[in-house]
Amino acid sequence: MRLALVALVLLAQSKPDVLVVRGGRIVPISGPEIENGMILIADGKIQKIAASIEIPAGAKVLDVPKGAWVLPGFIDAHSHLGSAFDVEESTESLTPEARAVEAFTSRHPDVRAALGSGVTTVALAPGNGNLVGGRVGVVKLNGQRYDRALLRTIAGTKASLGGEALRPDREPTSRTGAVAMLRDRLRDPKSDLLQSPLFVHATTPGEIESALELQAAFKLKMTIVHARQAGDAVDRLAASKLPVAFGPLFVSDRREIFETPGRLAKAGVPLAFITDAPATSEEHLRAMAAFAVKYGMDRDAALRALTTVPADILGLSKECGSIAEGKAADLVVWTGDPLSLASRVEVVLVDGQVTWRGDDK
Amino acid sequence: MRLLALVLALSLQASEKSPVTVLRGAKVYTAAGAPLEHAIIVIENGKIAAVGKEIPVPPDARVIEAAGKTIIPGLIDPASRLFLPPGERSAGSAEQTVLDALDLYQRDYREAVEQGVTTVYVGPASLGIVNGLGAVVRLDAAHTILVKEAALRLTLGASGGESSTALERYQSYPQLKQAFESARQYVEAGEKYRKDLADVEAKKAKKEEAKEPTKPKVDPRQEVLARALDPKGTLRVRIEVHTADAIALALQLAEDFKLRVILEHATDGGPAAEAIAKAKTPVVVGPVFRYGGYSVDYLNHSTATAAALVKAGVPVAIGSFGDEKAGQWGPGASRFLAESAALAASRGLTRDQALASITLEAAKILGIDKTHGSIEKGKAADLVLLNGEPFESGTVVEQTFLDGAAVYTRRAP
Amino acid sequence: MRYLLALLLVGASPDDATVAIKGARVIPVSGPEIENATILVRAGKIEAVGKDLEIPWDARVIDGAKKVVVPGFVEAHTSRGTDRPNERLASVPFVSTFDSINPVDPFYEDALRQGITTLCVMPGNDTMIGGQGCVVRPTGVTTESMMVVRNVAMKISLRPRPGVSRMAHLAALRKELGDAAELVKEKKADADPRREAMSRLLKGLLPAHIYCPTASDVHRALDLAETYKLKAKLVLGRDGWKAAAEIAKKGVDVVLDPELEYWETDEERHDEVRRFGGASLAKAGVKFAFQTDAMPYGTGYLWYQAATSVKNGLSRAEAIRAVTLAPAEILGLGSRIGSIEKGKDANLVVLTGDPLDAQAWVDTVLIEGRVVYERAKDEKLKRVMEVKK
Amino acid sequence: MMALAAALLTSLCAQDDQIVLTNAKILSVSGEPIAKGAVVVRGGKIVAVADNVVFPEAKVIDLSGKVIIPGLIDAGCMLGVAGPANEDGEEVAPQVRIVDSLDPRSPDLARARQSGVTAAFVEPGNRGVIGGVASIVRTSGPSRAAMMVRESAALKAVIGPTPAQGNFSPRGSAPSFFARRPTTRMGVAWELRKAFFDAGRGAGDDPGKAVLAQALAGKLPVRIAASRITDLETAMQIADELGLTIVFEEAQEAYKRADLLVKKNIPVLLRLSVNGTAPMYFGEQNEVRLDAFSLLIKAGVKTALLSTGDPRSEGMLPAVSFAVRGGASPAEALRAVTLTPAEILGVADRMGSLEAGKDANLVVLSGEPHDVTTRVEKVMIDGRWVFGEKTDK
Repeated sequence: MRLALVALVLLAQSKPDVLVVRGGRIVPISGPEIENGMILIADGKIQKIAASIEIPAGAKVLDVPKGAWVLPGFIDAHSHLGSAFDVEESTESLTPEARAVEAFTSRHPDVRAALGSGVTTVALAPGNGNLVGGRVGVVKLNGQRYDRALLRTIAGTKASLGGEALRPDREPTSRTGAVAMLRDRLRDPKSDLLQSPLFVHATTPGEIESALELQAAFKLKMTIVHARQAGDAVDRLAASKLPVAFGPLFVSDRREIFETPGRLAKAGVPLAFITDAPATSEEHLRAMAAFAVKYGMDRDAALRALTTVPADILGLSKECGSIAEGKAADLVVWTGDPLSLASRVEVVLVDGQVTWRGDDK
Repeated sequence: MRLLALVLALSLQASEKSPVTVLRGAKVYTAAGAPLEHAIIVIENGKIAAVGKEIPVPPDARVIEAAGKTIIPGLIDPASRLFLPPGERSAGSAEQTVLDALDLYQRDYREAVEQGVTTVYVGPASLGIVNGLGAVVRLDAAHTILVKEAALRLTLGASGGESSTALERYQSYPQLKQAFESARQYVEAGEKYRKDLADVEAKKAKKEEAKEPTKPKVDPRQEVLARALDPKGTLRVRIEVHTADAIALALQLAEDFKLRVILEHATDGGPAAEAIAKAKTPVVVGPVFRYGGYSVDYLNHSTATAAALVKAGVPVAIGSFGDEKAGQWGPGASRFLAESAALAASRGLTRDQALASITLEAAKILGIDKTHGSIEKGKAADLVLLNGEPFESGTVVEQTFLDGAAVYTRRAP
Repeated sequence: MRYLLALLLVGASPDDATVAIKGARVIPVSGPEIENATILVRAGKIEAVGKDLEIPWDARVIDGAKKVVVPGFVEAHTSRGTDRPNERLASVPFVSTFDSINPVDPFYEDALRQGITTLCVMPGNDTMIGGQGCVVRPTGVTTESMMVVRNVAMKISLRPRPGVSRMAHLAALRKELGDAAELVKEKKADADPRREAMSRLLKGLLPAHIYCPTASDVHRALDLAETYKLKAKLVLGRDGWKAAAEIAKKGVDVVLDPELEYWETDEERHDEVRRFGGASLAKAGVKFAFQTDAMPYGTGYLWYQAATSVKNGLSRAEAIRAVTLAPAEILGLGSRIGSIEKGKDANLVVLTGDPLDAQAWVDTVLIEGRVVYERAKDEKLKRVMEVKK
Repeated sequence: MMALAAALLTSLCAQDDQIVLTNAKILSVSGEPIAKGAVVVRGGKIVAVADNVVFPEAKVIDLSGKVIIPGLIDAGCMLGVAGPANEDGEEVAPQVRIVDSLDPRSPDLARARQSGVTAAFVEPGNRGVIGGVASIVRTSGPSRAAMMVRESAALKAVIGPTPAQGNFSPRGSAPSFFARRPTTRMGVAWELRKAFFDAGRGAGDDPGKAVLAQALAGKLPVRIAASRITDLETAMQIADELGLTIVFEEAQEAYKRADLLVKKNIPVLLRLSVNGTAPMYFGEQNEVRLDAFSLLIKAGVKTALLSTGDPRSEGMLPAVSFAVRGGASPAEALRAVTLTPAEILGVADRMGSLEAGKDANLVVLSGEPHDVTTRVEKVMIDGRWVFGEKTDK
């Protein structure tokens, strides 16, 4: 099985069972940084991280250039990558059974570009045009065929309280109607909306209010998606303890929106950045973190917002999101601080495999 | 930090009275040569009177201590949307000027100044092939117009963030050609009239019979096109191009009429780099941050385009362009000019090239490099004082100077 | 409708009659208020204003006790009371609202009911060069009989039509003015009736009323006026007052937007702010007038505009001036109307109370010495309102 | 009164959150005007309204020359509703709650607040026969919950032509979503009757029917928008049949049957908007009278005034001025934007007048409320300044 895959891996190379990444500044996110550390990888998983590790016999060594940084692969918690906008089944306003992963094309050029930007895991979501759009899934950008890139078919369900879900020619036509419909649906204890976490599109303070009210009324496991205008709802969100999948940030946005992620994080809201690709590109994921830092967000919080928080939101915290023993060896070697936009990706490892290199075109 | 701000504020107050200001001790990226460590910049009457390491400080000068800081030239956005109200788009024409569209009461420019931008080029965002005249605007309180007619803007392909078809592009080219052809005839008619008039005058002087020539009608549109055609003129022609075929057509048009052409966007510039370099045509690259959609024109968008062009020897400036593809047409993109250059640097530009692309190279493309764009003696004192190395996370603008006056001072956090 | 207007006029005294308004509080605008004063009107003109005037034996006496007399209000800019006010062609300098004013439009009747005695009816704001406007009285059964000044000014609008950008609009406007200027220079304009108006405009014989929808259009209007030597008055949009300094520098008169008070979102403070521009203009020393529109509580409420501006800090005198003498002067009629002074047209409004008080109603209106409105005889008002004495 | 203030003096001085507003003219609405008095606020409540007394150690705000009135109550509006105020999916939508569309940070709310409106009855629009449930909110608060005064305040219904407008299939086209019922005035009345009839036969677990059943049980008032007298009469008949408690709004022709309204004890909410020259040239329009308010008041109908809803009319104070212009007394007009709407909404126990024990919702004016030149200078909601003074955010 594994042998068969080799042909699919773009980079033709021998596949050692054991790999050691040596040197560089290791930023595990979940633990303290290690200058010039080493990471032992076997069977695609991280076995050990330390300042110095004895290199096992037969192990391959990946030497990281001086000054380079090693971080876990970034995770985009809400994207339509490689789906060409084809993620809205608009005949009805409630289509919970539609699966976003089924619109994914693993050979899409944007997937390569995402790897080159240090993104290794992406949540694929249905669009905002339906009140309930369907299931959110997760793919690993391992350069493999769709079915083998699939990490989760159902990581949650997408609902939308945004204006896009309101249409003049079908129910609901207003947010009052939208909330009434959702409430009606949730009242049934066997409701399909209660089977998996809800990802609720809510951008404006009013939409966020409605999401929080629904959550409180039905005790939902919920993530607020977008929350771009959450600046006025910081305290409410913090009190709710719900995570926020924030973004995207557009360069022409008002200053207040750039300041919002920092304010949310400071208030203790678990925050992950999202690209909503193709609304922006996966290359934009760390740019958003860089912008947020520029507008007051704590550096560490910004890095967590690209790694551990999205992993938590997607239910992947045991599998990826940080450089920790037992987790997938999704590692990205950067030429420097990834939050400095002039830094670039040197090497990307996904499940311990070199999946992308800096000289890649 | 608080103390520093206070010192800066005090020194600033005094400097209003004092004609000479000195910035002492910073690392200076002049954009015109190697960086100078512990340098001194002398500012007099809004201009840089001297810059270097061993420069005497004039006795009555107001000295701003900047040791440990970095100074770069004021940033120049060669493709900004500042002051342009949303929806300002309709069929253009050569004589239309963006100055008629600017909303000088918009406040967004303040944020650009806070990020070190001191000068912007704003072009018309019209629908159609001939858009009109762009201008260079200073980000001082008066919004001084530095160059009233900086360039005539044309479009070969997508205009205003829309998508174009190959057919449209191939139709645009002969239309543009015809426009310049008719302008050429207009110029010739004018020359003929002046010659005929001189002949008539001469005949009249000799008391001979002479028929007055008919004066050709003044056409403001043709006048502008004629200025673009004038070999001795200064009016440049900026052409929006994305696809490789459009780039080829633009270069052909430049060749046909010997225009002073600058390409905008050049989204497919990577593969076309050699041809552009051969034609010695400068390019304003951008937007570096990509937004939305799969329009044909932006399909091959790449952060590496700037590097590919520079590598081929093309003069490159990076513009913010506003995030047209996000459908937001916001003026705020100029704020992130430095970030745009930084991201381009992550894909092949050196940091020096990245800095030049938003300072001196931009000035050259706008035709203002004799007075702006680098930290050199005699140029306008447009300076940005940073707390660290440019393009690094954590580096912030502490002060922006425009014509020697601090137009922004960062408040202590 | 015609019938009704005729009825209203039945009570009117002949032109040469003598009228005396006795014992009223008079707000002359041109001078201090006078308590318990008498106004003598003869042959349509104000003959005297004072405290102890002898009332001629033949005068019709209007008891002004507990009443207030103000000059007839002047509406400096309106496009109502006409057939469609905007021509579809972008440039129609040759048309005139004279041909579009509808004398029986209820608008005029309402205006009169609110004490407006003079209106400048201009083409609308949607046409680039919209044509010429006229100054009228809100009485008369024919346009001719309403006329005070025919073709008083040219309307130019800087508001681009939908789908047209500002730069395209201004380029077209400049071309239009430039071409006309060329013709004037070559003396080809005057003989052509279609060009005659443009010729007068460019020779400075016909003022230009330039509509500036935003503050940023003000400098463009001022530039145009300078380039083409136009005698310009500006009709401002809501935020036009932001350009008060520029306007003051050029010494140009302005008419404010009907929406005097409006809300703006302050992006920096992230809050809503109530804006009022009259004070900035007054401070800058600009001469300004108010105009009205169909407001939620009624139409033709120039008094309400004045009261609104007092609410926002303008002085009482400035506010009343902005609905009387200032618009009269802006229309070039400052020597004839706008104040209660000897020799001026007897356009007088007798109010039951202070002009800025919502409880005050217009009791009697005189235009050029004739009583043209009496509340006690206003049958329409009686149908919707119990009229108290 | 003096004694009361003196007694309070000692106990109040020590309080930190106590605010004393002195030297102002006080129009409490519930009592006689006080020419120069003080309002004492503590813990979000009014603790005293008194003749002017000196509070030596308390935090005092001197309001000499100013007038204090109770916070204004807009008893029929869509303030803060972001997006559509009508759910067009169904013509009868009792399960819908307008608060779900309420945006606490809406600019409308900020504007209303600054204009002196401290509480609002927020309702669905007029396109549905039954539009949904309306709520009473304060105009300030970080969240809907914090703004809420009463979530289920009334059921919104419409009698008249508006719900029927646009309900037809364009000729030749296939029946579509827009081809919903009703299409006529009589159809509107029929839909309304039918909805209540169905709900009366048992609500089951249908949340919409449960709301209708509440109204049938007299536990939830029905707010009926109806302008013409024929519609008002229809509505009164249906209300009698079904035993509904009703309140009228938009009732421009209510003055024609003031007698009936008095007899049935039905309150009226009136918008004074006259739509330009309309009242005098009605033709097909409603017969609006400029003195409609004054006529209703004189006949004894409980009548409150609404704002015009037009952003140009600057809130509710102009309604007071124009009611006075239409013949009402200043006191009657002021009551119609404060205590009367509070009574109609059933919240007079906590707002609507300046009385000890009520919520500290008040407005400081530069002059008399009916004077057009009067400015709103400060606004307090629940003891917190929301405009004019340093606001507590």
